Amino acid sequence: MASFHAVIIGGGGTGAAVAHDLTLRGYKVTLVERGEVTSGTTGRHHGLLHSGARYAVKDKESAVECIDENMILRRIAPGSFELNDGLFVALTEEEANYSHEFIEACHECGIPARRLSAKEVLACEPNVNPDVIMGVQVPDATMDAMRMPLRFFATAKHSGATIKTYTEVVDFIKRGNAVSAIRVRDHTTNKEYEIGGDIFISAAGAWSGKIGDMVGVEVPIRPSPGVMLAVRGRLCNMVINRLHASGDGDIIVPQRALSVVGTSSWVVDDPDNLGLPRDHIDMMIKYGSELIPGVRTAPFRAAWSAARPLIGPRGADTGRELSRTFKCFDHADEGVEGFVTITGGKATTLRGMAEATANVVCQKMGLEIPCGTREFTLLPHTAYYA
Amino acid sequence: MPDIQPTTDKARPKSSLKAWFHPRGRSISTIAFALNRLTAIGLTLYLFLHLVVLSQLLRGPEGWNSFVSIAKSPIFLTLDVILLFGVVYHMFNGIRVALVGMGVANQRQKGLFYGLVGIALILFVVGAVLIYTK
Amino acid sequence: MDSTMSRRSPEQMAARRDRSGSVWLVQAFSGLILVALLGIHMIAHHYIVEGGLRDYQQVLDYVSNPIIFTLEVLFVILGVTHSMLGVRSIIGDMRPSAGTLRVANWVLIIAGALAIGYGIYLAVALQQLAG
Amino acid sequence: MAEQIIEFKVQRYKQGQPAPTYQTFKTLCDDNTTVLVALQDIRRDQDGSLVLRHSCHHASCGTCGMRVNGKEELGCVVKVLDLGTSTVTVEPMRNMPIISDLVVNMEPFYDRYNAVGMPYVRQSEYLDEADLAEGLEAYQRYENCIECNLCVSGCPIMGSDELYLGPATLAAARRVIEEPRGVPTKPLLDWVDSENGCWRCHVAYECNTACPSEVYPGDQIMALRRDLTKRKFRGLFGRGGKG
Repeated sequence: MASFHAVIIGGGGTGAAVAHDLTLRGYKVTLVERGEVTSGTTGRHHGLLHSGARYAVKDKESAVECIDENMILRRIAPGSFELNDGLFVALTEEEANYSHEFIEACHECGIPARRLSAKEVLACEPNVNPDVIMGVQVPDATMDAMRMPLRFFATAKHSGATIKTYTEVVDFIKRGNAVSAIRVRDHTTNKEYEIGGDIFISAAGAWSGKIGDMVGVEVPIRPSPGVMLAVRGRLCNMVINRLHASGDGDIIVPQRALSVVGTSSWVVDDPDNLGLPRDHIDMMIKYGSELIPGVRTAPFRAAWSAARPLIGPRGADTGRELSRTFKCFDHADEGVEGFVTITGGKATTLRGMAEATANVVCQKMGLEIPCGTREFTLLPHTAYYA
Repeated sequence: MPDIQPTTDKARPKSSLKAWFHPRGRSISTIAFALNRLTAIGLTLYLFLHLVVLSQLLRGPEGWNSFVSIAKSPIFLTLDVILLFGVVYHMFNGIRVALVGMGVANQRQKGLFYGLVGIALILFVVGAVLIYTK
Repeated sequence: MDSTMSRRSPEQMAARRDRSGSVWLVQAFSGLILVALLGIHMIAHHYIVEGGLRDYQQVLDYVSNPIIFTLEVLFVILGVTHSMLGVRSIIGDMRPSAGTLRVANWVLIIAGALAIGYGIYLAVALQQLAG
Repeated sequence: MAEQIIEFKVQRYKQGQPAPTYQTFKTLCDDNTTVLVALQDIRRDQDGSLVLRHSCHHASCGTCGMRVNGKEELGCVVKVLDLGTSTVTVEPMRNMPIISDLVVNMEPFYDRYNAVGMPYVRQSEYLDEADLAEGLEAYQRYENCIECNLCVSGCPIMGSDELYLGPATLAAARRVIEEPRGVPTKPLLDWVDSENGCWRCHVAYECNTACPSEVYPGDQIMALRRDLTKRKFRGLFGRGGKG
């Protein structure tokens, strides 16, 4: 088969998975990232491997995606997750009543969900608010937000993909109506050069609007940041969620010797300028301590913002109403050939996003190559730097 | 186990001596280590010097006793004080390194350091006073 | 910019079990014993003696005591060993080539052996002088 | 809310340049601004060519290791105003080749670290009085080490000789020996029982000071020495054969 050269812009989880998928399908792959890999949104997320339960009631499509990908990732990335399940806890009668609808929706989506009494919840997680009424156990897990995607990078790299970090796209070069090359600047040398290719894939997440502007296409993406707070001490072993329709400060993810409380949601224009609203940090402490009172007394470790790439028209204002699913845009519809954008989605579905993107790419190239990533065990993360 | 490859390290100090005696951003323990090395070199030199000096004993009473009278001059006493510092510091820091290295009290090495070096300093001051007064 | 290429052979790169653990233990134990010996040495030679230094006759009297003689000989052996091992460790940290290290090892062994031999000779000779 | 304009003296280096230089930037910091965020602000507003490494922003990934006012730190958890200096000097880590500006090449680190083969997930000892949720065999958690290289940067012996296995690697080896999880320990114990292994350490304990993630490599190296000393004495007295 003629080896097409695919150029991926963006070294987050999505770019990593696309690089791995296309490499497996026989493409020559080059990925450019302006910083270190996973330095945008990927590395900053709270590290939840979704079971899909959070979306089961309102967004069945996302929930099914999540549970499918959750099970695949456990298989292809063994040793990369803290497999401690997740716990949704009800603190009010209203939330306890919601549990019936919640469990039913989980089961409809194929997500195992088990009802726990207040006593059982507190036996498993003694730090949870003692006023808990009941809980639901689901197969959530915790990932290392950097090291799990790093396994995709490691595998892609060792299968021949070229990963160029600290390399920023400065311009797109078109031949006719098709993108034919990108002009990049290597920040380690301060030199600019061109990379030609057959297909260009923007996997820039919250930055894909900016990349789209450079090409001259409209990418309906809204950088929607959320604030997270890390406190010292592992206050729980399972991922503790509030049993309600998703809202602010309703999840506590244990991570190594830290507990991460997330998250809030608003919308910005520039993904490089998120800020860190003080009232959002206070909100994390307030709502987090409703779930686990110890959050209020645990020593502070860090607070930070991360920009979700949510799909939606300009004008949205909180980000909560935007869909959490992903979308692959083929900009041929707008008259630009050789350029696709993959965006939206979440870390849990990175492999699925890559599969969908690679399918679009293959279709554009007129190739029919099956996806091989479902069964391909990834290299350990440490292989990336070796 | 696999072999370790050498690195080409542009940032590495040209001389390893620089790495040991580069205190910027480093803690008291590095100073302890650097001082241990310095006193080690000093004591080694002294050991050989001492053995040479002792050969005076074989020349009979005149040789030795004339050395003893030189050794009581003020300059010599000052050298003795420096030597004493090297001896007590190396002794007491050495006790910490040996104990900690064998896994004894390795969780409390900082306390051990301050305790032992504290004793060393007291002995040093007492010794220095004695050298000058006796 | 300086780029410091290692001058060492691949054999030197390998980390594999060697005698350095025993060497370290010798260093640690000799050090601990030296603390005791040096303590005695300092007190006996410089503290209890009027004026801080023994004169000729006092030295001979001192060495003629068989226990002291044994301790002084032990002191020479352990002191020289400890210092030669210490110097070797310092040289080892200065990125020596295999050849340099080999030469250094021999120089230290010979210097150490000579120093120990001379020290023992001195002690024996003094004891004989003391009659 | 305290706000202050802080001067950052940043070490700059681009490949092909003869030697690193320092460049000064001024940026506004409030009491939540970390060194990492300040550097990102500088990159966004003043100099897009500033190269730095970062990912998680909460001391979990270990990518933003650097030297702040000379000391080994993770930039993401050091608040600028807490430093109390009007000029903050930022330099890359020691003892590793510089790629550019504040980024060092991590390959030599992983050359050593990977050789241990430490599994990344261990049994969680937190909340050990808690019941195990149904369907789980044990609560798990990641190892403490975040592979940040700060201990290697602080180590004076690593600075004098690159053959030393280094604190992070020795600490990882000790973790495997403590909790093998199927990794064979005998070859590992032999591996660290060597001139470039745990006997190379000269007890400067800079690694303990530098470690941001409760690994305390210095303690681990000393624990290895204790294990090896025990093994040696057992060997001397004939117990446990040639072990």
